[in-house]
This record gives sequence, structure tokens and C-alpha cells, in this order.
Amino acid sequence: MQLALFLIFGGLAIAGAINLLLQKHPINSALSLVVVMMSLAVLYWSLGAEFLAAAQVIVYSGAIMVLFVFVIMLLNAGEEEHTHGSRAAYIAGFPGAAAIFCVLSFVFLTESKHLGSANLGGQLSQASNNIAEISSVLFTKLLLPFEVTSILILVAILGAVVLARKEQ
Amino acid sequence: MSHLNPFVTFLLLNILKLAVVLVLTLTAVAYTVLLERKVLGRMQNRWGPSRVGPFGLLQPLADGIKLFLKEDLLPFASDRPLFIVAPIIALTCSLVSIAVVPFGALQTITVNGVGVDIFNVANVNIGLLVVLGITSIGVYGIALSGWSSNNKFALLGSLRATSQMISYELALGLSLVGVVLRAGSLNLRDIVASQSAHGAASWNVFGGFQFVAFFIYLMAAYAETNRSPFDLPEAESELVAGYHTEYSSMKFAMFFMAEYANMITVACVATLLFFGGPSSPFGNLIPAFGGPVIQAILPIMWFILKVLCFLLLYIWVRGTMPRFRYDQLMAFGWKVLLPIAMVNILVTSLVLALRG
Amino acid sequence: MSAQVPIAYYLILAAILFSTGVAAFLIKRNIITIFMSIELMLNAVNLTFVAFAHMWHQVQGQIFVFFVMVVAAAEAAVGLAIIIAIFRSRQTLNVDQINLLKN
Amino acid sequence: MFNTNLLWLIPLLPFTGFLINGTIGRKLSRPVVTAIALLATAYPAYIVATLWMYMKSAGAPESISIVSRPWIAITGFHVDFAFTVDHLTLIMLGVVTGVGFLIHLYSAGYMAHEDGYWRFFAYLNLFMFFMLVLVLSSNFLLLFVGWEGVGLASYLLIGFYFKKDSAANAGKKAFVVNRIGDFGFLLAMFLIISHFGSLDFHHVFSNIAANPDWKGGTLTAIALLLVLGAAGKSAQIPLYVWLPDAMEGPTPVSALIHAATMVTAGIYMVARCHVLFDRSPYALGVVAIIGAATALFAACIGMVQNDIKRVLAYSTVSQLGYMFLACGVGAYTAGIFHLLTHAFFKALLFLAAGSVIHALSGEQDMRNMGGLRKRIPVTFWTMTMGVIAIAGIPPWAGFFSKDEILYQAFVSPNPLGKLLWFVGLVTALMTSFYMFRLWFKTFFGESRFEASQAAQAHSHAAHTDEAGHATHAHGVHESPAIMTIPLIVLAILSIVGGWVGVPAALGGHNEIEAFLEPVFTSGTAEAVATVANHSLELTLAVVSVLAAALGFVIAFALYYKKPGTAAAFAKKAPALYRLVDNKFYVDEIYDAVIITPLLMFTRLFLGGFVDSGLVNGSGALAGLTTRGLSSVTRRIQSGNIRSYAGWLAIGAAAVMIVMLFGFWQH
Repeated sequence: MQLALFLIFGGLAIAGAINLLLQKHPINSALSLVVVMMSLAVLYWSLGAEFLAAAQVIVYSGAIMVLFVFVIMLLNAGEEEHTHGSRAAYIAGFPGAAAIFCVLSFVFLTESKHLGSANLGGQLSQASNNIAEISSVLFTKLLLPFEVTSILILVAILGAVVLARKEQ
Repeated sequence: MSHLNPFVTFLLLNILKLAVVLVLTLTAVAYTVLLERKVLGRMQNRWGPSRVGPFGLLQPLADGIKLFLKEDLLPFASDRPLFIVAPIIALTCSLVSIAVVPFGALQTITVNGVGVDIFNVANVNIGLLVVLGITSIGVYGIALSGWSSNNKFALLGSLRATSQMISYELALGLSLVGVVLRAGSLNLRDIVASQSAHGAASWNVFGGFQFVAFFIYLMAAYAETNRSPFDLPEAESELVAGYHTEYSSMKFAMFFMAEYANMITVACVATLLFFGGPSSPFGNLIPAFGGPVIQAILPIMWFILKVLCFLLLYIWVRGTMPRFRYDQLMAFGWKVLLPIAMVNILVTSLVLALRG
Repeated sequence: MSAQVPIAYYLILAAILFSTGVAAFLIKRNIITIFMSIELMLNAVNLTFVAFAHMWHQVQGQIFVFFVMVVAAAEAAVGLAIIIAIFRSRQTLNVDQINLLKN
Repeated sequence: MFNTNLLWLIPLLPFTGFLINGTIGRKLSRPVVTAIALLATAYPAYIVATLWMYMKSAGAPESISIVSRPWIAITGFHVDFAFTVDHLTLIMLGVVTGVGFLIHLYSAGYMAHEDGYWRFFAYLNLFMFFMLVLVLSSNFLLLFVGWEGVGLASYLLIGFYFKKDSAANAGKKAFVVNRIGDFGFLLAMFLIISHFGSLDFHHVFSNIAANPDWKGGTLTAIALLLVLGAAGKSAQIPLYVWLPDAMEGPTPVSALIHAATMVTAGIYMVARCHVLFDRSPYALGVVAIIGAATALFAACIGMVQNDIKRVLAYSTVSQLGYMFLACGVGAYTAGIFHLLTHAFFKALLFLAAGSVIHALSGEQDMRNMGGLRKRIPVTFWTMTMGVIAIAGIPPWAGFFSKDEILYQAFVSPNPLGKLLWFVGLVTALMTSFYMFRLWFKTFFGESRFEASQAAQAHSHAAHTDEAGHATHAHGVHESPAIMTIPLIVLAILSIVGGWVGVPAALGGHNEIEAFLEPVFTSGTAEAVATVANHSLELTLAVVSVLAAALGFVIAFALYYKKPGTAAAFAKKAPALYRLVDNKFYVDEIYDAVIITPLLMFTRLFLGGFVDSGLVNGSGALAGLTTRGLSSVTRRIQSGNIRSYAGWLAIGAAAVMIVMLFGFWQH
């Protein structure tokens, strides 16, 4: 079942990512990205990270991507138009990305023997208190980073308000 | 059945459960619509639907047939795939969240060596987060419908809906933190269990002193479901019909059903979180009576009764409250509900910490 | 019933997603899409974190993902606000036409 | 019992006053500013008084110390914020807080019509703070802090009328000349650190005391460098030139800083380090010679000055020379005694001069004064007390201290002792002369003020006054009570101040010597070893009184009987007169010998070659190189986001490849 989940949702994620790349209209790209994120949420859940799965859905799909869609709708962004230089990007982009992929997979595959047979799965309904574990670490050992990020969020909100406000 | 292996049994039982719940929910949705029309009619001193069947009880059926048979219009300038997907997303999301709601006390039956919880589709230990997550996904249906219609009223409606739902989601989520703090769990069953000790006296809204959180939840829930008095995305006097202006036939029906299904979900969650869910309001005051079947059915009755009260409250509010202005709505969400919700969290956690 | 998945699979999946993100970043012209491809890359990295966290039974990897999400949220808020500001002044979202830095 | 923590309050209160007045003083009304400044000096004075009582009481320790916390702590070396009070410090504290308070009081009247009133008092309080730190400090470094701080405050106060070029320049001059002395002081401190490993007075001096065979050598070097510092601060040859110019500051500043307190810091420092100096007869000799030379030299110049404040300034330099002389012959007690009495009468003289200037609406030139005796009687009588005191006529204060110095010089084992005594005697004569000259010119004869006023108004000549005083030019008038009260107090002190040091020869007990004995025990041992010779001391006293009287007689003859004689006398020896009148051309010599060559070197070599050639050249070269390189590399900066992204990806890929193949370690 672990494998089935991985194959289904991994495939869905890849499809979404590729669709993001191929779609001309940003809203379609955004929706494909939502698909990727939802699939990843399922994968997280299958890896025993329930809290992250929920956070992925709520924060990424439910807030960040909604914001993207909202902005696309607000700006009424149309399809991409071709301009000079975009062909150069195609020429450089695909091989570059392919090269990066090759390097990454090379590393992972050569390293896989060092990673050993550490297999995953089989813990779908593991009744661990994953959230309690995360929160106890977050609010004791990592309290300062947590508070700092909350400040960061606050600053980001203020910054966004200032930036997006119409000039009087 | 013994020739089935456990996995297939598990799968089949779950599909059965799903089907039952789906049918029940859709029926409930249909009759909630009828209930609204009848009650609203009485509030406005008229009868409401009364011609089809006894007391108009077959009216939902007639509505369904009508919508099925109507011509399915596809506006020329619309973004076709999204136009079709949008209502599906909306309805799916509103129906999915029912899955984590426990309707009754834990009752496990064992078939072929596989135990199944019959009153709950999926007992997830992050049930509350699942509800929140699915609610937040539900925004896409409305946002995309407005955008894909390529109609400015629809777009405005969906923009309003999107920002409204994002804004109130915060207050909604924060209002639930107090409850979670008290229960110490995100599992809906645990939350129910935490308030079933002394009946109504231990409900979160009374004994748990979470009435402030409940108030916030109520306001945010009305906004989340685009219900009066926060029904601005579909304000007919301003935006024709808002995001579903261009929709007709079955697609319109889907939005319609999504709205009422959402209402039911929200009512269920409110019942679970603040009113003890399926537990009896009398706690142990009334001694157990009847056989095990009655003992199993009774909590469901309580649950349905409580949810029904909520639905009536919804309809009552719709019958009495005027609509907000949009800036009032936003200001209310950000400047009133959010701070109150934070103060509530603070006070609750302080009290809990002091009590140890 | 529960076939197990080697960790390398997850890593390869992450590599695919990441490379797709890189490609999208390089090829796409719409600034919002470019921004989304960054999010895609972040997600790919998050996947590796979660996979390793599961593998070593350590919660720290998940905490990392949590922080990445928080930062991504902040980044999205500010970034989109900037995009709105850019659109207001330049009336375009095409990055090839947003080249004020050049002059 | 004395609460030692109060010691912190002594400097901190003026500092608080400075902070308040310096930050929000502009907004405050003048009475409030005055109240803050006066309180900030009055309370420390009160603390010092109680401290004095305590220290004089039986069974009190010889010194009390208070240490806060390490200030600088390096392995093997540390400096603390630490204060020590012994009898020497106590006298200095008394002078600084007492005279300082009186001058603050006086300033409230004197500066009443000035702009920047708050600024003035903020600076005064700042000065008090640093001076008290200087006096209280128990190590060289903290002393140096106070030393530099008073220099800063002095700079600010001299340049108080910063809109006037001469004032600003005088401030700068004082600052720069003092830097030369500070250089010596710093070097001395470095030597002390390297030699003793500590800057703590107690540590250093007890170390020296414990090693009786240490003599000369490094100690001489340290002592000489300290003398350089002291010469700068106390305006001795060759660094005295700043002090006369410092008279550009307001008169209370001259009284407080350039007569009573700051300039005595050098004397204090030499006295404080007497243990060190005692081990270096050579350095002591230098101190004595510098002192005697300065005393004579400044007195010469003082005789021909026409500016009332400049006369007093040169007189100050001269008297400081006396104190140096005293220290140089090992008579530290006498030096400190003279410091004490001098603080009284010189502050009095300056304040009285200020009162005269105030009365004449800013006039400072004695040639335009005269006949003021009746018109400003309080000022006249108080100033008379000061003049008599400085002239050295018994039983006024100046007599006892000056006589003590002369006696100690005469009996000192220094081979030049008799010569030093003679120089001191001549100086005493000259002092008496020029002080009475000032007295006669200012208060006697017919009034020349109104005539000069009219002439100036007629010719629109520039005022030589202090800014602001010209604005309320009106008739000659006595100063208000707030100014005359300090005058009267100081006048009384100028009379009785010397009685604490009546020598045994005159039937006194020389209490101050007994008081200071714990401090100078080891130091004065050699000097006092000569048997006290009462008859010799009496003879010398008579001689010095005669010298003072002679000075009075000459002045009386030249400036009262026949006021024209002096001018005629000057005409007979024009070259000499011009030489003295132009202060022996010292400023000009410094200008020609030091400043001009230095400027030339700076302009031609440093400015022309180093700055324009090397520095600018290398800058231009760097610029050209950068421009050349950037013309190539800027093509990368296309302004296109996607090209940046591409570079980023290439960089990341490169890093990855390097990590893979370059440092593949398994």
C-alpha cells in the first residue's frame, strides 16, 4: 500500500510539475502546483508526518496557492507572450534542468548503497503522537527560532501591506 | 465472505460505509434546503413549498429533476475545463469533510477479522486539521468558478469570496485552538470524550468557558459558508448571483448542494467541538436504558438533534439579519474576531497552565 | 500488503520535481509562474526532509519543513505584494520586459 | 563614619548636571539651569566638607579608597575604576569644589545676559566632573581620563564664543599644545606599564618604596615624560603659550580653569608622583629650573601687558612656576600650600577683574580704565585683598606660601638652590610691581573710560569686549550681589587662607605641613632633613617682604605719582620694551621654528607626494582597474531575471559537481 500510494501520488506530483511547466496560462500552472502539493501532502502522511501533511494542505494549498490564484485573478494575467530571448531560455533551460536532474539522481543512486536498505513504509496508521513530538521540540529546544519566524511573518505581513497599498 | 483477504474486506467495508454516508448526506442536504424554505416561509408569514407531496416533502425530488433536465449552458468565452471542474471541487470538498465526523459513540463491528468503526468513516488523529484543510481547499471551487466564467460579476463575486474565506479562516482556526488546548488532542473523538463527563455542564461552550470561541466560530463559519449575513459573494442585489451567475443545470445544483453540505459540516463540527457531539446533554443523570441497539442509536439521535438546532439557527439568522457591507465584513474579521480569538487563546492557555 | 519503498525513490521523486522547478524557473516568462516554480523547488526539498526524517525516526526534519513553510508563506506574501506593485507600474508580468536593472 | 559610596557621588553629580543641562538645557528656563548647575556643584562641596571633617577626626585612616569594577582587564594587567582620598586629594577636592562652587555662583550673575547660558553651565559641570575624576583617581589611567576631560572642557569653554575667530583659535591652540604634553604623559604611562605592570598609584609607589636602590634610569625617563605632561597642563616653559590666549574664554572660566583648578593639575600630578621624582634628582632639577624660569619669564611679560586679564594670565603662569619650583626643590607641601592660597587669591583676582569688565560693559584694556575706586567699591576692596595677597605682604595668604617656597629653595640641597631663591625673589618683586600697576591703573587716577567709549562709538571701532557685553553698554555700575558675594568670600579666604601654614619661625604651627605629612613623609624626608633654621627663615621672610614693598613703591611712583613716567621709560629702551611687550616673540619663534617647517613638510611631502601621488594614484589605479574589469563582467548583469536564474543554476550545478568529483572521499 505504501508503494501504491507512492506510485499514484508520486506520479500525480510529477504530472502536476510537468503540467506546470507546459501550461501557458498562469492559473493552470497554479492549479497544477496545487495538485503537486496535495500529492506531496499524501506522501507526507504516508511517511508518518501527519501534522506536516495537514500543514501542507492548509498552508501551502489553502493559503499560499490561494493567494497566487487570487493575485492572478486580480491582475487578470493573460497567457505568456513570446518575446526575444525566450528561445535562448528554452535552449539553456531544458538541458540545464536535465543536467541538474542527472547530477542529483547520480548522487542519490550512487549514495543509495550507503543509505542501505533503510526502507520506508508500513506505518500508515501509526498512532504516534507526531504532533505532540513536534510541538514539544518546537516550543522547548527551538523556541527562539520559532519566535523569530513569527516575527518574520509579522514583518512580512506589514511589508506586504505597505507594498501592495495604492499610492495616495 | 471468508474467501476475501483482510485488505479487500477492509476496502469493501469502507466503500460501503462511504456510500451510506454519501447517500445520507445528500439526502440531508436536500431536506435542509426544504427545511430552509419552509421555515423561512413561516418566518415571512407564508407557507413555503407545500404542493409536492405531503407538506411538500417531495419538493427536493422535484427540484432535482428540474435541474437535471435543464439545458447545460456553457458560456462561449469561458475557460471550459476550469468551468467544469470548479463546481466539482466545491461539492467534493464540502462532502469530504463529513468523512472525519464521528456520528456516534465508538462502535466497532468485526467482519472477517477486520474491525470497522461503523459511526465514523475515518477516525483520523488529526481530524480537526483535516476539516480545516478541506475547508481551505474549498475556496478553489468558488475562486475558479468566478474566474472561468469570464464575467465581471462572477469574478467580483469570487474575489470577494476568496478574500472573505481566507480572512475568516484565520479566526476560525484560532477559535478552535482553545478547544484543542482543553482536549489536548486533534482527534474529534477525543475532543468529544473530553466534554462528555457531566453532560451539558462539561460541554466546551458552557463548562469549558469557550463561549467566546464559540461566538467567533459561529461568525467565521457563517462567513466561510457564504451565508447570510455574510453572503456578499452571492449578493443578488449587487452582483446578480455572484460567482455562479453563469452556471445552470447540474453545475448550479452542485454549488447549491455544496453550500448546504458545508452548512451541515460546519454544524457538525460546532456540535462536536462545543456541544459534546453525540454525547447526551444529561450525562449520567439518566441511567442507561434499553438494549445495546438503543444505546448505540441514542447518541446519533442526540447528534442529529444538535445539528438540526444549528441548521435552524442558520435559517433564523438568514430570516432576520441584514447583509453586511464588504468593508464592514473585512474590518469585523480582522479587527474584531481575530484579536478576540487571540485573547481567548491566551486566557485559555493561562487558565490551563495555572490549573496545571 | 504494505510493500516498502526504498528511500532512493523518494529522493529521485524530489530530484524530478526540483529539476522541473529549475526548468520552469528558466523557461517561464510570467513572473508569477516563476515564483510558483520556486515554491515547487521548495516542496521538492521538503519531500527529502520528510523522507529522511522518517528514515532516521527524527522529528527535526519535519521541524525544518515546518520552518520552510513559514518562510514560504512570508515570502509569498511579500513576493506577491511586490508583483502587484510591479504590475501597477509596468503593466506587465513578463520578466523579459521587467529589466529596469539593466539601465 | 563616612559612607565611602558617597565618593562616587562627588564626580557623578556634576556629570548629571552636565547631562541634564547639556541635553534639555536649551528648553529649560535660566533659573532652572542655574539651580541644576549650582546643586550639582554644591552637594559635592558639602560631601567634601563632611569628608574633611571625617578625615581630620581622630582615628580616621590616612586614605580611603573605593574600587568599583575592573575597567580594563587583560591577563596580568588590569585597571579599575577606583578612587582614593588622602590628605593631598582632600585639599584638591576642597579647592575644586569650594572655589568651583563660588565661581558657579559668580557665573550665574556674570553670564546672565549671554546666549548659550545652558551651554556654559553644562560645560562648567562637565569640567567639574573631569576635574574631580582627575583628583580622585587612584591610578594613572583614570587620572589621564580626567586630564583629557578637563582639556576637552577647557577647549569648549575657551571657545565658548565660538563665533569669534580669536576664541575658536585660542581653544584650538590650548588643545593642540596640551596634546604635546599628553604625548609625554602617555609615553610615561607606557613606560610605567612596562616597568611596573600596573598603573595603580599604590602599586607603583609601594613598589618603588620597596626597592630603595632604584634610582635614575627608567625612573628619570618616566619622571621627565611626566614633567612634559605637567608642563603642558600647568602652562610651563615651553608649553605655556596657550594659557594667555585662553583668556578669550569668559572670565569665570579663566578664574576656575586657568587659575584655580585645571592648571594646577600638573602640580598635583608631580606632587602625587613625588615618590617617583624623589628618586630622580635630575628630573627634580629640571622641574625646579623650569619652574623658576617660567616664573621669571612670565613675570617679565606680565609687567608690560595692558589687557587686565592677560596680566593676570601671565601672573598665573608665573605663580605656577613658583609651584613647580617648590616641587622641584622637593618642597611638595609648600607647592601644594601655594596652590591652595593661589587658588583663593587668583580666583578672586580674576573674578574681580571680571567684575570690573562687567562694570565697564566689556572693556578689558587697562589704558581705558582708571578711577574706578569709588564707583565699584566692593570690587575695589576685594581686589585689593587679592593684590596684597599675591604681592606677598603679611599676613595675607600669599606671603606664607611664597615665603615657604623661597625658604625651601634657599635651603635645598640643590646646587642651584641659591640661584633659584634669587630668581624667586626677583619674581616676587616683579609680581608685586605688576599687580600694583594693575591696581593703580584700574582704580586710581582719572577715569578714562567714558572718553574711550565715546571715541570708539565715534570711529565705529571694533570692540575688544566679550560678545554680548557691548549690547547693554551703560554707565559704570557695581556688580549684583550674586557676583560680589563670591568675591567677598574669596577675599576673606585670601586673607586667612595662609594662616594654616604659618611657619614655626613666625610662631605658627604650619598646620598644613602636618596635615600633608602622611602623604609626603617619604618625599620630604631629604628636603626637611636640613635643620630648621628659624633665624635664616626670618631673614629671608624680611627680604621677600622688602622686595614686595619695593615693587609697590615702584608701581606707586610710576603709575600713581607720575603716570607718564612708565611710557617715557619705555621710550628710552624701545627695543627691550618691544621685546617684552611682544612676549619675547615666543609665539613667533614657535611659528618659525616648528609650525612653518612642519606645515611645509606636510604640504610638500605629505600633501604633494604621499597624498596626491601615492594615495590618489592608487585610488585612481584601483578605479581604472575596476572599470576595466567591470566593462567585461557587467555583461553578466543583463537585468534579466531569467539570466540571473540561469547563472544561479550553473553556479549550483558547479558546486555540486565540485563536491562530487573534487572532494569525493569515501
